[in-house]
Parts: sequence; C-alpha cells; structure tokens
Amino acid sequence: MAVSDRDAAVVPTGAPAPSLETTATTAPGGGRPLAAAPLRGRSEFRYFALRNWKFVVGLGVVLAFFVLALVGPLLTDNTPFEFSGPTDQAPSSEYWFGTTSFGQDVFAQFVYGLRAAFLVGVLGGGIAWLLGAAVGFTAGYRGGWVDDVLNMLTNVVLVIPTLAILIIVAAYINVHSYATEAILIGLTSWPWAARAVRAQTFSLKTREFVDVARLSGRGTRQIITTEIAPNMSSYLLMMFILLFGGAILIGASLDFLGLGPSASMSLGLMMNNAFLSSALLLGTWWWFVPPGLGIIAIVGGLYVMNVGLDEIFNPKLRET
Amino acid sequence: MSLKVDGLTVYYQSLRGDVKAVDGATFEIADGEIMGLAGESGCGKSTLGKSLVRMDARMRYVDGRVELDGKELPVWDDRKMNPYRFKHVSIIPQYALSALNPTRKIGTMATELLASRDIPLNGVVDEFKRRLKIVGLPEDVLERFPIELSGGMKQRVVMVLSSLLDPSLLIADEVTSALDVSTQRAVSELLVEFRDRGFVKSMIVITHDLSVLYQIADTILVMYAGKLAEKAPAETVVHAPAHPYTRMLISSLPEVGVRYAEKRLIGIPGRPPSLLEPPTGCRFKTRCPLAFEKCAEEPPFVEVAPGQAAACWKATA
Amino acid sequence: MWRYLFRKVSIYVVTFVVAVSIDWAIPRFMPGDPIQGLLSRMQAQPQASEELTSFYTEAFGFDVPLWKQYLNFWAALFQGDLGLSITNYPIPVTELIMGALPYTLALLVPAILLSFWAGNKVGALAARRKTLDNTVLPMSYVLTATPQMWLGIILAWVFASSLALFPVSGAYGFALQPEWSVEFARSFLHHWILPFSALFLVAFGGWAIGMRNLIIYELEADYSNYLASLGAPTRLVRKYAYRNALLPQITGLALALGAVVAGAIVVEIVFSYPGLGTLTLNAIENRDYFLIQGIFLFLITGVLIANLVIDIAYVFIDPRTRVGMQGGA
Amino acid sequence: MLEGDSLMLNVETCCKSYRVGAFGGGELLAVQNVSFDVHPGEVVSLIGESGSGKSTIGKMILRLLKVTRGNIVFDGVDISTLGGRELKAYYADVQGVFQDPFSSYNPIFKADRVFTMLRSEYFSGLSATDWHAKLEKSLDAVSLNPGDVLGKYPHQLSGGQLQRMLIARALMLDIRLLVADEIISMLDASTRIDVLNLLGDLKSRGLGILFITHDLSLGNYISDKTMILRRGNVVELGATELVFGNPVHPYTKTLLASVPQLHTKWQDVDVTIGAPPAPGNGGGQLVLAEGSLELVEVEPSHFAALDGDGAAP
Repeated sequence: MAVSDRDAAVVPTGAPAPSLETTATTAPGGGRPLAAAPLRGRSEFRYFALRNWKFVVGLGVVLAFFVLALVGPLLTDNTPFEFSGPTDQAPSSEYWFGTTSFGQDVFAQFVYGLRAAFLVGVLGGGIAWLLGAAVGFTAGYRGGWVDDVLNMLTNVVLVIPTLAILIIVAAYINVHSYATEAILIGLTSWPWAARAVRAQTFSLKTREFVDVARLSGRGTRQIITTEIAPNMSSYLLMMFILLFGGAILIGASLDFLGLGPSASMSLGLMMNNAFLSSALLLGTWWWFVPPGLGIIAIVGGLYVMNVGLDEIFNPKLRET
Repeated sequence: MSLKVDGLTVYYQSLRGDVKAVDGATFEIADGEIMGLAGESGCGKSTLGKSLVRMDARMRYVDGRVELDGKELPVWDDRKMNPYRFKHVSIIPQYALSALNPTRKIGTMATELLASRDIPLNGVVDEFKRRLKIVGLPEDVLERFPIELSGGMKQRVVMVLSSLLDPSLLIADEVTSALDVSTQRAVSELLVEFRDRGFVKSMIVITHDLSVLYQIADTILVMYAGKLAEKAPAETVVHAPAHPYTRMLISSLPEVGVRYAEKRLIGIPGRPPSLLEPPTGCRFKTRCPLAFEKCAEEPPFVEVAPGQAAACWKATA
Repeated sequence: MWRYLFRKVSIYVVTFVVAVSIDWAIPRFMPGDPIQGLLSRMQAQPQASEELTSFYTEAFGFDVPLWKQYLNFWAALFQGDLGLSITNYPIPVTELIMGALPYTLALLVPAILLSFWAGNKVGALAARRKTLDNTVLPMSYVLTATPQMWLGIILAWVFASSLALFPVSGAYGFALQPEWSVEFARSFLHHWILPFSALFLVAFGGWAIGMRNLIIYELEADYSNYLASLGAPTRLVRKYAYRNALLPQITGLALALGAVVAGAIVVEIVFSYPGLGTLTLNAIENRDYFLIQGIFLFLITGVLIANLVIDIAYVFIDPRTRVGMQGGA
Repeated sequence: MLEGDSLMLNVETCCKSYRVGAFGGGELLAVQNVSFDVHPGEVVSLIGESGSGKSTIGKMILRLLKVTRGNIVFDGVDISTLGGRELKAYYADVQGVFQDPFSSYNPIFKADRVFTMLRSEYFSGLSATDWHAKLEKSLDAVSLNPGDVLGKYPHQLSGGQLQRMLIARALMLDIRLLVADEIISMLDASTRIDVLNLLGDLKSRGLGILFITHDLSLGNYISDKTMILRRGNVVELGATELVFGNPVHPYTKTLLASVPQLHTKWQDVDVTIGAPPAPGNGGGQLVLAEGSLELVEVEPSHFAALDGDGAAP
C-alpha cells in the first residue's frame, strides 16, 4: 500500500517511476500503459494536432463514416430487410453495393449497419467509460477499504471474458435493441479503464495542488471533478476512444453469433447472414466484404487517431 | 592539461526554439584537479557536463573544440564518441538512483556491459569487487537487484561502475542532491578518495550547492545563464570572488551559525534571463548593482588575478 | 513473492465463485420464466409441453428452496456434472465440451504464443526505425481493428473458395477419423492453417503496436541512457529495453486472453471447426441452456488457469515481484 | 507546558502508523509519541532526514492525514473532532505551503486559481473591488507586484514567485499558524533567502510558523525552537541556539558534522563537534516500532532523547 509520506530531501522533478500496479494497466489491443501530461493551453494542442497525420487521418476517416451513417439512409429508397430487387447481383449503378441472395440492397444494409455500429460504440463505450471513471476515481482517491473492495470487483470483472458473459446473458434475455446490447457491453468492458484511472488518480492525488484545494475547504467530489479529472482529460479522452472501438468489435461478434437484435440491421448481422447463406461458396463478395471493411475503417480510424493523440500529449513518442 | 574546452557551444532544442544553454565555454582542467561546476537551475551546467560525454536527442552541438589528454574528443558525433566513453571520459549521471536496469542483477549488468565493450573480464571484475569494498559495499551487491539497494548504495554502485576503467575525466552530475545529509558527506568524500587513489585523473563535480564544492573541489567554475561567470580555486571563489554574481550568491547562503535575528542575509533580486533569446552583453546586467554602460558589450572571460578568471568589466578594470 | 501469488490466487478464487454464481443465477433471476421462454421457442405441442415443463423444472432443480438449489449446483459442479444437453439428449454437457476442447486448444494455444512472440519481435524491430515503423505500424493498426470472423471469412473466400488451396471447413477430411496417423495429422494441419492465421494475425497486430510503444519508453529510460553514456552498443541497450518492455506485455497477455478466446469462438464458426465456438453457436441456436452454461464455466476456468500460469511465469521473469517492497530509494 | 494563555498549537504524544501488507497485517510507525507546542510569533523548526516523519507531522497538523494516536490541539480544541464547517474555520487559522511550488499549482489552470478558490469558499460575500484590494494587500505583503503574477500560468512564473503567492494566499485568511513544509528547498540559492526572510517578517507580525526542513542551516537561520527527528522520534528539542550550540544527542552531532559549510571544512567541524562522521547510511528508512524514546532535560529548555544506542545525555 502506498505510504503517502514523502520526505525526500530534494525531489528530482519529473514523474515518479510507474509502480507495478500502474504498469499493469494496459489497454487491450493498445498495449502501452496510458500516460499523458497535460498540454499547456488549447492552442498548443491545435498546433500539434494539425501536424500529426495519424490524428488527422484517423479523425477524418471516423468522421467520414459518421457522415455516411447519417446521410447514407437518405441516399437509398430501400430498407435493409426489404426484398427489393434481383438476387445475388454484383454492384451496379442501381445497387451500389449489389444485392443479397434474398434480393436485399447491401448498401442499405451497410449504412443502417453503420448507424448501429456508431450507436453501440458510443453508448457501450460511453457506459464503460462512465463506470470505469467512477470506479477508478473513487478507488484511487478514497483508498483504504473502499479501494480494496472496488479493486477486487474490478479484477473479477476483468478476468471474466467479456464475450463469455455476454453470451450467457444474451442467451437468456432477448436483446431487442442495440441500446440493450450497448448497455450489456458497457457493463462488462469497463475494468481496464477503471484500473487505468485508479492508477492515475493515485499518482495525481499525491500532488500538492490537491492538498492546496483541501486546505481551501474544497470537498472530495469537487476535488475529483475540478482538480484531478481536468489533469487527466487527455487520458480520459483516449480511454473513451479505445472503449468506443472495443465496443464496436464486441458488438459485431455478438451480432455475428446471432445474439444481437434480429429486427434491425448491423454489420455483424450482415456477416452472419452472408455466412449462413453460403455467400462464400457463391462468391458474392459484395455481401460480406463491406461490413468488415466498415468496421476496420471506423475502429482502425479510432485507434490511429488515438495513437496520434498519444503522440500529441506525450512528446516522448513523437518520432524525431 | 587533462581537459581543454574551447568555445564549446551547445543548444537545447525546444518547442519554442533553441535554448542557448552553453554558449562559448572555454576552460581547462589540470591533471588531478577536481573542478566544481556550480550555478542555479537552468544555467547550463548539466548541459555542459553531458555534452562532454553524450549529447541526448534534444541537444545540438553548435561550435567549439574539446581536447582530452591532447587528443580531440569528437563530441558532436555520437558514434565516434563511443570508443572514448567509459574508458577515457565517464559520467555519474544525475539520475544515478534509476540508472541501473531494474531487472538485471548488478553483477550481470556490469559484466554484460564490459563484454559489449570487448573488455576482458578477468581482472576487471576483481577490481570491481575491490572498489565496492572501498566504498563500503559488501561484495554480494553483485548478486542483488537494484530494488534491493538503498538510495545511497545505488549511488555508490554507479560511482564505482562509472569510474571502473580509470577514465581520465569523470563527470559527477548532482551526485549528492538526492541524498540525505549524512550520506551526502560520505559520498562527497568518496569522490575525493577516487581522485586520490588514482581511479580518475580529473573530475568535474556539477552541483547547485556551493558549500559541497567548497568541501571537496580544488577549483570552482560558476556559470550564469549559459555563460561562464568565474573560475578560481575554491578558497578564492568563497572568500574573494571577483564576479558580482558569485559574490552576491555566496553572501546569500545561510550557514549553521548565521541567524536571521542577528544577521539578515539578502538574495539577488530578479531572475535569470530566458535562454531562448538571451540578452546581448553581460547576461547578469539586469540584476547587477554594479552594471554600467559598458555591460551592454559582452565581457570576455579572462584572467583577473593569478588563477582567477571572470567575465565582468568591473572585475577586469 | 508468496504474498503476491496469494493475492492473485485469492482474486481468481473469488472470480470463480462469482462466475459460478452468475451461471447459477441468470436462469433463475432473469426477467421471465426461462422454461416458458424455452417452450414457446420450441413451439411444442400442448401435451408435450406439460411433460417438458416438469422435466425442465426438475433439471434446473427449481423444485427446492433457492439456497438448496445453490448448494446443489455447487455439489453437482464438483462431481463434474454440468447437466445434460437438450439438443443432444441425453449426452452430458461435460462430454460434449471435452470432445470439442482439444480443437479449440489446438487453435488457441499456438495462436496466442506465436502471435505474442512474433508481434513483440516485430514491434521491437520497428521502434525508432523509420521505414519499418511506417510499414509495420499502419498494418498493425488495421489488423487490430479487424473482426476475427471477418478476417476468417476473407481468408476462406480467397484461399479456400477461390484459390482452393485449403479446405473451407472442418478440422480434418470427411473420410477420416481422429487418430494418431501421418495422414490424419496432415489433413488436420491443412484444415488448421486458415483459422489459425485469422486468430494469429489479429493478435499479432496488437502485440506489435504494444511493444513498439513500450520499447520507445524503455529506450528513453534512465538505465538506457546510462548504458549509452558508458558506450554500450545499441545492441545491448535494445536488448535490455526489450526485456523490460516485455514485462507489461506479459501482464497484457493475461488481459487479452478473453479477447482471444472470443476471437476463437467466432473464427471456429466461420470454418465450422468442431471446437467450443461451433458448439456455442449450436447451443445458442437451439437454446441449449445447460450447454451454454457449461461452456461459460469452461471458458472462465480456462482463462483463470491461464492467468495463474502467466502470474507464476511473471514471478520468475520480474525480480521485483520476488523481492517485494523492501529497499528502494 | 509554558504560559497557558498564549499557547496556540499543542501536539501531544502524537503517533502515525500505516498499515502495510496485503490486508493491513503489519504496522509501519512513521511518527512516534511526538510532543511539542507552538506559540504565536514563534518559529519552530522540524529538522530531519527522509523518513524522519517531519512532513507527516505537518500534514497531520493540517488535517491532511489522520492522527493514529495522540492529539493535536489548536486553541484548546482537538482538531480530529472538527467537522465540515469547523474544519473550514480551522483552515482560516491554519494554512500550509509545500515543497514543490510547481506541484502546488494545478498546471492546466492559471496560477490565480489558488486565490479564486479561496474567494469562492471564504469570501463569496466580498465585492469585486474589496476582493481586489484585499488580494493586492496580501501580494504586497509578500513583495509581489500583482501585474507580474496575476493572469499567468504556473510555468510562466518562477519557483520563488509561486511560493510567495502561496504565502500570500495563506495571509488572505488572516491565519495564525503557517506550516511551511520544505518551502524553499526547491528554490534557487539566489532567491531562497528572500522567501526565508519573508517568514521572519511574518513571525514578527505575530504569526506562528512550523518550519519543516532537512537543511540544518535554514532551520538554524530562522527558528526560535528546534526539534531534531529521526525515524519518527524526537531525538533533541529545545531553543535553537542551545540545540545547535551544544548538541547532545549523537545523531544531532552527526547531522551537524555532515552539513557542508561554506567557510569551515568538514575536518575542522569534526574537531569542534567531536563526533565521528556518519558511517554512510545514516537516517535511512522508516523502521518498525522499537519503542519510543524518552526525553530528558539536559539544561533549561533543552531536551534530548535517551537512546537505545546507549547515548546518554
């Protein structure tokens, strides 16, 4: 346990070396423990952001697909499930992405699927983000038995494979909407975020400005929200992006397994339909290629954007 | 002359431009000399010390020559510098407490390092053990991981390792700052012992603490805002400083025995200039009570008394 | 060190208890009556329905008080009794799972280990080397963002359906029976390559990115600078940095297990590979609850055991866990 | 102990222990049975090396850490009993300034935030003009020019300016006790003495100051009373001139012998103090409880510990 008495005669400037606890907080797929120093002012952020191709490209791709998800459905008269045309037709000027074995418009399926992906990503990632931040801040700032209990809870949820628990839950309750699916994903994918926030909070709360705030009569909640959280804003942003991408991937797996809503279209469900209808053998690639590419574009865009952000906030990572 | 530095200029690259951290440093160190390098934070003393061994990624060599034992040191070329490091010029870094690989035993790390430099191990390892004993460490620290050692112990291990190959020049960068008072004295005295035993020929001890230098250094070089201010024997710097900055600095230091109620010390008003765009002329002029018109011109760093050099028009006149 | 392991093990024990409790609680406390839900889905005949209801009630053990149901559940668990499969009645769930398990392990274990090894090597090579970094890194991002099932579908489409280099489904040829023979082994490997590649590639990307970033941090660390100041060749500096960067990656390995297992489930489905994934899909489609619950418990137990193995390995690799918190500045 | 009516802060056999180990099995004693008091207009120095518990004592007085055993009494009230509103009132009397000026300011906000925070908590009734007048008055008291420091980010200011601002912040509350925890150890030599002098000026205005430091010369310069701590224990306590002029405890002697001085070499100090230099690893870490030390009066207003090491006063 951390002994908060630091009597060192001269403390060398610079962050303390990460303890074992801190190094353990690795984002799945992200790898490196998140650590970020606040940038000074917004203009400095803008300066580096616009010069970082990873950030610009990632953000651009994500925004482009977001716009497509918004306006896409307006570009077509067809709806995803409607048997509107000829079957198994390759992409053409009429059916931009071709049609399925049932004569459904793949483009319509794709753009509605994008909507579902963004919904699940933002909502699921958002819920996980809120839970992770709440648990992390509380455990890190309070310490003591509160921390012990929350830490145990975090570790338990952390080692249970998310998909396994989702399978069993989704098998019993019928998932009717993407909101339900997103909530389930959010409720199970927060632990690494909580650990990351906890470790950061631990180190930030030993900073003296927290003591100054306490000596100014500030309460715990105020200190967390106005002193600690703002110092982690870059960190919290990156965490959200990773959770966002992760939620999309988990959602796609669930939908592919047929555990998602069956009454509205998603990218995972497209793959499921294509697979079950032997699109592979029929060679109707336009059916199963777009949903995967869509996911890669959004999630990959988010990840690349995140790395860009990381380089913006951590000068050490910038390539010289 | 062991070390000859002539017009060394090294900049630090930052987001806002070059920080002119060391500007035209010219000085010499004699064989067997322990030179203290003092100054406030940001005056360039650490940059000067590091640039003699290894420039880090953000440091940029601009100008100047460095000669060690009559041979030129290629300080501007990281790769060409490698053969000199450790063997001829070595450093005890500021971060000595975290300088050891946390997942390697001290002994393993040392032998791997020596092997990588193609240094035959047989004699050196015994010498390593012998010197560990001299600094008061048991032989079995070789079998331990850095986490098993206290701060003072790690500091000593790094001291012994850095000087193991009897370099001509050893740079000790803030070696006592992170230590407690009692350890501080022991470590400082070890530096002198290293010189006395001939483990190193000459030494640069970088610190912000003039009183430590007074205890162990033969000469003291004071830097201010990237420039050399004064170099003289330690006694002279403390008792008869020539540069107004040195004088004011010395008289602002409290000592055991000096008390507020009896003798009120005063500091130097103002703060050092930014080294991004340092002022022309003397860099101390805005804080100097003696400043006059001529200070708009840069004062040369010249001998003002035998063995005493300073960069001040008033001291020269 | 023992305290470290004790803490870890206690977490796993609690996790196991929680997982078992969830497994027990979900059919009992989820909204709606699971049996009625089951029957309505099976669209059973009215008279069969009554029979089935009593069958399920008994099978779930709903006819005794809750606390007793809970204890019974544990007791059955310790006897290895996870109930009977509904679709494959009356084969015990355990038997079905044990039959599928070797195939899943054959995919998972090599995929996890090889991707970890290769990803770390490549990531370390790429760090601070411009050209490599600019090719490996973008490729790795794309790979980590790829859903495994989709990569599986693409591989199957390109290499199996189109080029006919590999079989499109199954774990071995139709004519064969599992046995220790060269012929079977060859057929097995042939079937194994594609699903393995799908799992391997996605995981590889993640490890490469992680290592690339971690090693940059290590190369900036004080001990790296010190080595370089003493003239150590880049080779030694990178070697040390690599070893130290590997430590958080190993912790990451434990955390990533769940994701890899999830990947294996969906990839198996794509290739109709007779492992736990395909079993899961069948169970979901047929609402074979006992089977789903059994697979759930197996997956979690597997992940917990793997976690424990990693923790023990970690103790051997990182001296700091062995030494504890003594010393230090 | 002394004149009861002027007593302000009284620390009575105060202990702080931390639980260590996975489930809090062990106990680590950071401070053991420390007692002392501070009067108005008095500067008391707490001197010790790392792990001596000096900062812990400061934090307990500021209620940033809980006292494990013993009491801290301010104006006759045990501060551990203070609840929300009373605690706020306590902070109007007692404030702290810490070691690292840059860490004392939230780096992403402007430095004035330390003042505005105070305004919203304590002076919300004050009009803007009154507030500014008050602010300028306290900045003036620490010799800062409002135009130089207001509206800037911490990194645009020097360490000395930042520490002065924190002292000004404390002065706005008309405090009576200031806990100054290593406040000048990170400042540059040329400016630190001015901050130290500032403390001296405040003392003459009646402020009580607890000056925590590892640097004996600083403690000697500024304080009336000195307390030497080692591993959470008081080893020597008394009027500053007595503790420094006639050190009794071997640890105090070791410390004095180890301090680098600017005009006397170590060898000469050894002769005058008559203590062997420290065998290297002196102060060191916190240790598990070994029983606290008993203080004996060696001369009027000078106490020293009877040590387990056989150090008789």
